[in-house]
Amino acid sequence: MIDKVKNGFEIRFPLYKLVREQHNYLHVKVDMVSAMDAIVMAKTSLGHNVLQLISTVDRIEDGVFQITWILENYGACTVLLISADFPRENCLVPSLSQIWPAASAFEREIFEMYGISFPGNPREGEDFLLESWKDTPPMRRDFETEEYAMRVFGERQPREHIDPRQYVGDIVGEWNTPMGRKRKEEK
Amino acid sequence: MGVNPATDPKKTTHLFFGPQHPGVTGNMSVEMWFDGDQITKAITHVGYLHRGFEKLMEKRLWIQNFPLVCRICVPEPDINEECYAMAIEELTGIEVPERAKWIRTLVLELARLAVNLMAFGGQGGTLGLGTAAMWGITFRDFVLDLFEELTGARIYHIYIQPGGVRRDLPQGFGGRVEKVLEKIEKRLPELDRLVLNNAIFKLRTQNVGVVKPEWIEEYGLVGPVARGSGSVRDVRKDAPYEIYSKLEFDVVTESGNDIFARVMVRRREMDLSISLIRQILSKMPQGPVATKLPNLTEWRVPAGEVYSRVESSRGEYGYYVVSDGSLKPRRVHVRGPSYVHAVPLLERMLVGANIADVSNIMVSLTTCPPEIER
Amino acid sequence: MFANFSSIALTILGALTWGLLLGGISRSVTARIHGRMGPRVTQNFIDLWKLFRKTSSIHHGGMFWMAPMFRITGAICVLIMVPLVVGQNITYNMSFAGDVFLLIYIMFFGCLGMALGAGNSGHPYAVIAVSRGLAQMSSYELSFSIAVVAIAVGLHTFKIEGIVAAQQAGITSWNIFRFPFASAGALLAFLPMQMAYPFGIVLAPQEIPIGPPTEYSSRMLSFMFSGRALFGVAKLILFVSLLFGGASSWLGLFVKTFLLYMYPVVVSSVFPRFRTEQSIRFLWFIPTTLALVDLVRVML
Amino acid sequence: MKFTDVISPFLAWSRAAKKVDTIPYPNQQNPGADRYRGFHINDTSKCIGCGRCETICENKAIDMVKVEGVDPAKGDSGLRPVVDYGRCCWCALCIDVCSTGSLAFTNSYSWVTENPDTCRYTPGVDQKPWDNQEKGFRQNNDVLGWAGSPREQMEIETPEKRIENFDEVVKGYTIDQAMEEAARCIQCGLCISACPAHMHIPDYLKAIAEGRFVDAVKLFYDNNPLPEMCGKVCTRQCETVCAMGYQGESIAIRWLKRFACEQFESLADVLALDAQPGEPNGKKVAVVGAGPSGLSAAYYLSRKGYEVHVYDRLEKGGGVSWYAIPEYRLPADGISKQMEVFEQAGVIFNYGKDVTKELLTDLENRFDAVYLAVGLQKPSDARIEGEDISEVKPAFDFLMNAPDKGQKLTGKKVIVIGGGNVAMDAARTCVRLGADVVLSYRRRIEDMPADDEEIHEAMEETIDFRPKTIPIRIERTESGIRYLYHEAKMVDNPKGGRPLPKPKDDVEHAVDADILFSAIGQTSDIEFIPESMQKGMKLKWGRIIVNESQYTGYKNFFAGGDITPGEGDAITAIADGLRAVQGIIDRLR
Amino acid sequence: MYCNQPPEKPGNKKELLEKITNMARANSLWVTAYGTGCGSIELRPLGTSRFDMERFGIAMRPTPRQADVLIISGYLATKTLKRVIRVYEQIQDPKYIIALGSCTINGGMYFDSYNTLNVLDKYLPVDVYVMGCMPRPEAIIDGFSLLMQKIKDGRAHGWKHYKENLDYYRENQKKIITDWDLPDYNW
Repeated sequence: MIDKVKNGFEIRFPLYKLVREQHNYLHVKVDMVSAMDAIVMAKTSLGHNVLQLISTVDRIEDGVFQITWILENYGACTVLLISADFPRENCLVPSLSQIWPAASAFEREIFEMYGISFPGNPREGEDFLLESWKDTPPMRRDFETEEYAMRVFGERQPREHIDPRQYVGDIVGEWNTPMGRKRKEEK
Repeated sequence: MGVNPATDPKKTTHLFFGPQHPGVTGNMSVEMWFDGDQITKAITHVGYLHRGFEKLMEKRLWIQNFPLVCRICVPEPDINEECYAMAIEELTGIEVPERAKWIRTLVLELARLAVNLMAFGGQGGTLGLGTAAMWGITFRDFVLDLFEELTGARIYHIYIQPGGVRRDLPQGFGGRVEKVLEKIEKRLPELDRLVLNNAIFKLRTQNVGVVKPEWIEEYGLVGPVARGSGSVRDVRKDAPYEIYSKLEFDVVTESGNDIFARVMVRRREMDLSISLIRQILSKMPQGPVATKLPNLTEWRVPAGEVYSRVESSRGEYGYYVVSDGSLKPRRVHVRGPSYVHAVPLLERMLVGANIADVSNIMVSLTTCPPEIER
Repeated sequence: MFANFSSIALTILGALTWGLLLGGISRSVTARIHGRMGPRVTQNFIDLWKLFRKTSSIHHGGMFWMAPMFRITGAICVLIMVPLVVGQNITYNMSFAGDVFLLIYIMFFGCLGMALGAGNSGHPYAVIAVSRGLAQMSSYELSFSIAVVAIAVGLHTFKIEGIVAAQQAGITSWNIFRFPFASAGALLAFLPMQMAYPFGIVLAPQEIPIGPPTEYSSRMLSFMFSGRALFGVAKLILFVSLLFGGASSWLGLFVKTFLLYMYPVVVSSVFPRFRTEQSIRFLWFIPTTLALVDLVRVML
Repeated sequence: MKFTDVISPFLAWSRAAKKVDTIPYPNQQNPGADRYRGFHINDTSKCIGCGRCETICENKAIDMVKVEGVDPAKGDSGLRPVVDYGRCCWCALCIDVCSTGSLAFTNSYSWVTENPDTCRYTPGVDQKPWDNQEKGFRQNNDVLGWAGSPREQMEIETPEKRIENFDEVVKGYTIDQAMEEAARCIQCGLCISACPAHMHIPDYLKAIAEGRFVDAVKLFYDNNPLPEMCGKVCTRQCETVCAMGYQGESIAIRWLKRFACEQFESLADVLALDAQPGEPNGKKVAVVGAGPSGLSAAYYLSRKGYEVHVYDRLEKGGGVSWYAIPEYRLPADGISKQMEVFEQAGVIFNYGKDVTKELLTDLENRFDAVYLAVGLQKPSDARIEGEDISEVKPAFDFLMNAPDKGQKLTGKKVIVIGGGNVAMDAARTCVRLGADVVLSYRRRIEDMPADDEEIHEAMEETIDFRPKTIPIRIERTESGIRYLYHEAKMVDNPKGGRPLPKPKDDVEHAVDADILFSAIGQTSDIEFIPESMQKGMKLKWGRIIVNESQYTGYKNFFAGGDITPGEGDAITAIADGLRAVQGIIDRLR
Repeated sequence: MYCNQPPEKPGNKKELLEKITNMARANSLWVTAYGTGCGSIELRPLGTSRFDMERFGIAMRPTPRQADVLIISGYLATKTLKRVIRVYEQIQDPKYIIALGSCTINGGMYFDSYNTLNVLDKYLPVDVYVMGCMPRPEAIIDGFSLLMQKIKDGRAHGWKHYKENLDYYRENQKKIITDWDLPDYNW
């Protein structure tokens, strides 16, 4: 079954990248331009007509958001994951809300969590999980949640914490050796 | 400027249903406009339980996420652990010992039984049949006692881990499971007589909250919601994990499309769970229950991406796990079945429904807000 | 005159105590079917005292304040107009003053006042509940009225005293046996009157938490509760007088009202709620038809 | 609507007559299950303060803090965990990873309070009502192995093969094995307190685990200029306190050190800029003895800019540790590899100089400071009748010139007396030369001072162990010698300490042999020190007493290694050298 | 009108009457049926047959107006906090708060989450804390027992404290709820 899907991709998108393949599971990566075509093809001709999930991975080191659409074929019970990279700056991803009504909610969440816009989604911008969020979209890698939490919410008592490794080193004089002082400064 | 007839303030009443509302399943709310008794538009509001799990998971070690994931679904935490552990096992190639697989399946089925008992009773409770809710939750408590003995906690078990389970079964556990099953089996007919053979319960649930079969693929419905509308999809059968391929069972399905059909699916799932637990107990092999893991604080999971699925009591439950080969996951995306059930489906189903049926419909979908919001 | 006033006061106080106690007992009995121990029997008194002594209380204007008063007034009127124990004049209070139509009117008036007040709280749930309640009331009051009319016509008296007196010739002379259809209709109407499931569409915590009293709190709520207790006892006594031959002794009164009080409790615990239109449809058709059968029989 | 559907709900009322399901809780206590994850308890005497619980806690609910009444000791950081119940999620990861198994959960579950600031407490130190609870969630390391795991096993030559030659017995880790073994480290740092030289063990294990072998070697050279030697023959006190050793096997710190050094053909190249002489400061230091202690002093002094001259009576550097240890434990190739580093660091070697009074006087005059690290030279007397027979020889002398270094063994049957590493080395060397060896030791095998691994390997190699044997005398026979002994039983020492061996009976057992090696230790010989100097120093039992910076008290003389009282192993000697460097720097400032 | 007046300062009542009233208050605790967090899962066994809190006169009330106790069952997301403040202020005096679980004390599991608050008593006055994650029903019963004891002793003054230090609480609340659109006083 999954071979048929794979064949479909080989014919239509010869440049696709195979990420993972199992007897009922296929993960392919296509470029951002052909992502929509691939999804439409999967829905119309490959039988994967159920949208399970739209997910995003922030690959900040490559400067891209990887969007993954997870499509299922209920009849054959196979899963198809289609990934594509979109540039991180002013990220615009085509919306699927016209094709699947369920996509709208996923896209609203991604807009809120990553700041990725889905032109064509009529309900984009409606509060979903957060309420009047003003900071960086929280799921982005450059958002530091602990720092934010400590700044905004604080904690009951400051942490009184001793690292055993440092503590032991200090009391036995690990750093008092001729070369050790320099090493400690490096640390 | 035209006024949307669904929300025209002159013709409709604007009402917030929840979050402080005894009829809502958990902490969520529905904003509704209704004309007389008929709802013309509904918007689901979630986020009251948003804890940023997915962000927190990126900040914690692979093993440290187990206490987190189980809290995503409060009534049935084990599926989260199972699903996450399966994803890690897929990425690392860790083998699960045979006995551990059986124990895991036992735990999953016990949890399914517990949550179905609560949902079954709760369906009565939401219609004012308090007795059913009292009984259902009490029966569930008997199962929780078993969990307490097995895992050390009533709610958050943190029992399943990559490569097996955390403890072996205690001495004589099988016998005590059997005892509880007998107790529940003895008392379930009482509950049946009260709920399923109840004229008014039927009146309130039959032909109410209809899920049309064509919606299943349109929305991606799963679990009892889909199976109540004639679907035969069950991950346990379609893509067997653990030892489901070695157990004998048929997928439960009903064709009523309405709330009553979904209640029936849950009721029959309980029987199925009981039968599966009996099969597991009779065939449980001996052996180790956990594979040795590397140093937990230095454990790097090989880079890769995987989507793992299990069948929860609410349907297919998926984890999309991305690893970049470091100590912490790169991304864990939880796809709970309530996501589509409570947001797009509920918004669609409520239009045209009676205000009295809102919580009825909501409970029949067993929407679980924590897994929508994470 | 003084004796009359003190007996009225005693009646009211006794009815309140009995009503709260009955409530407590019913909670314990309901707890048994749930398989649990249940609250103390005196729990309702504690609750009432606590509510009465809460230090703050919001209100939404005069009508809001009036609502429980309407109900209490209605309940008191019914109480003092119905003879409690047959033959003991001291319990007759003012029963000389009214006939059954006045009683029905007063009962309706109590509920109506309640509806007005609750509607004034401005809470949408209260408004929905009031509309539901009035709709339902119009249907069960109809069947109840027809049943009462059937009995009254059958006994040729519209005075409650007369109806009670007509039933004193042994158990077979009770109206429930003489007018079985009308009685069945009235008893079915008794369920929504006591807001028992399956007709408890007014106080539906899972649908419209919790209906008319949504906005009531503290002292207002304690009045509401005492009103409900009083009204409950008043209705019980009325029904005992109408259908079960009145009470010939204090013990008889307690036993009869207790048994009658348990009837909605028994039904309530095992049935879910109707939807509004289902409830109204049911009440329009079945009890009304039953009552009409007897009315027609009596007329013919 | 069916009529039965109206009637059947009423059947539920049958429940009202039955027993209630309620647990009347406060009146009837409902204890948690045997495995219940209740509140923390900690056996503070068992706890070593490794901080593993703190590391694994995903909520930062556990902090390690100083606790009154618990002092830091070797293998115990003196820190104890504080649990914040404003953070805890009762996941019990801390219990399952606790390296000593001291942390546990009781099955109590009820704690209510008005004051949220009281939710932080130190289990085991702060008194709590549940301290004496018997039941609760306990660690089960047999199932999980999170608290301690077995070592990565490396290849070891079979006994049959290895007695045929002098090749190394232990093959060493492969890269994957080493990285996995090093990754077992939990970075607690307790080993630092046990290592006399306080090497940066957690840091270099982490470097190895991450594949940064160059960094690892550089870290070795911070505190130890002889890492490869230590990687093979160190007494590894670090491993005895390793937190992983309580429930599993301690981390193979020694083998990992060896592994990291063996990754490189030349250590000098690896260190490159790190092993250069420091900016010359115009001061000169003489180091007497090129053993571990002398070499480490020389290396660091040179790196600090001193001009260092090393004097040794042998022809090569390395001292007795090197000469006397057989090839199968420490191959000679490594010597030159490590010596290159010293040369690169600018140390000047003067070999073949006998240490005499004249030399010392000369050094005293020519140098700003002198470091005496001459070690122990003279074998101890066995104090057995007949030990002056020529076939009775000190094992130490035999090993210094052992066959792998040119000497031949005369005779086929050998007796070795002693239970230390020297005895093992002598016995195993003889086995490799084709001899039948009997090893006689006064006490039990578990009392032997030699490494367990050494004893184990020696037993595998057909050596006839005769523990609990008290020597009587040695006689010369026609063909060779005869060794006579009593069998011993162990009696308690009235003064305390180890049990003493006493003859079991009067039966004299005898063993015939061609040659007997006595390996019962060495003593010092300080005759080379001029009397004037001896007067300035504090001496005890032929050893020089020094202060904490190895200063002897006489002019600018420092001493270290075996010539001063101490453990008598290489790593202690290196630690002495390190302290001496600091002492010399401070004194010459 | 009723919701825009500053709260009146609580006055002293007669001793004996107050004592009797306190007994009644302690034995009739009505709980707002608001499951704010995951701890509400253990409120169900507590409210149903197995642990049956009605034995102690504790009952669930569907509307805050009629309740005495607000149970904060675990973490509070900022979006929920807004509703919880509203609910708390709608409860009539005297009123009490029971906080369940670690999350209310010092953030618990979600101490570094960007959307859950860490120290509950900065925003609302808490009378009793119950340790656990989640606390068992038995522990919650013990929490109620402590609250009852406090009420009987006349020490359960969280609500008075809230009124007297309203400015402090409001300031903290407004720090988190950036789009404050509640009335300044809404009881």
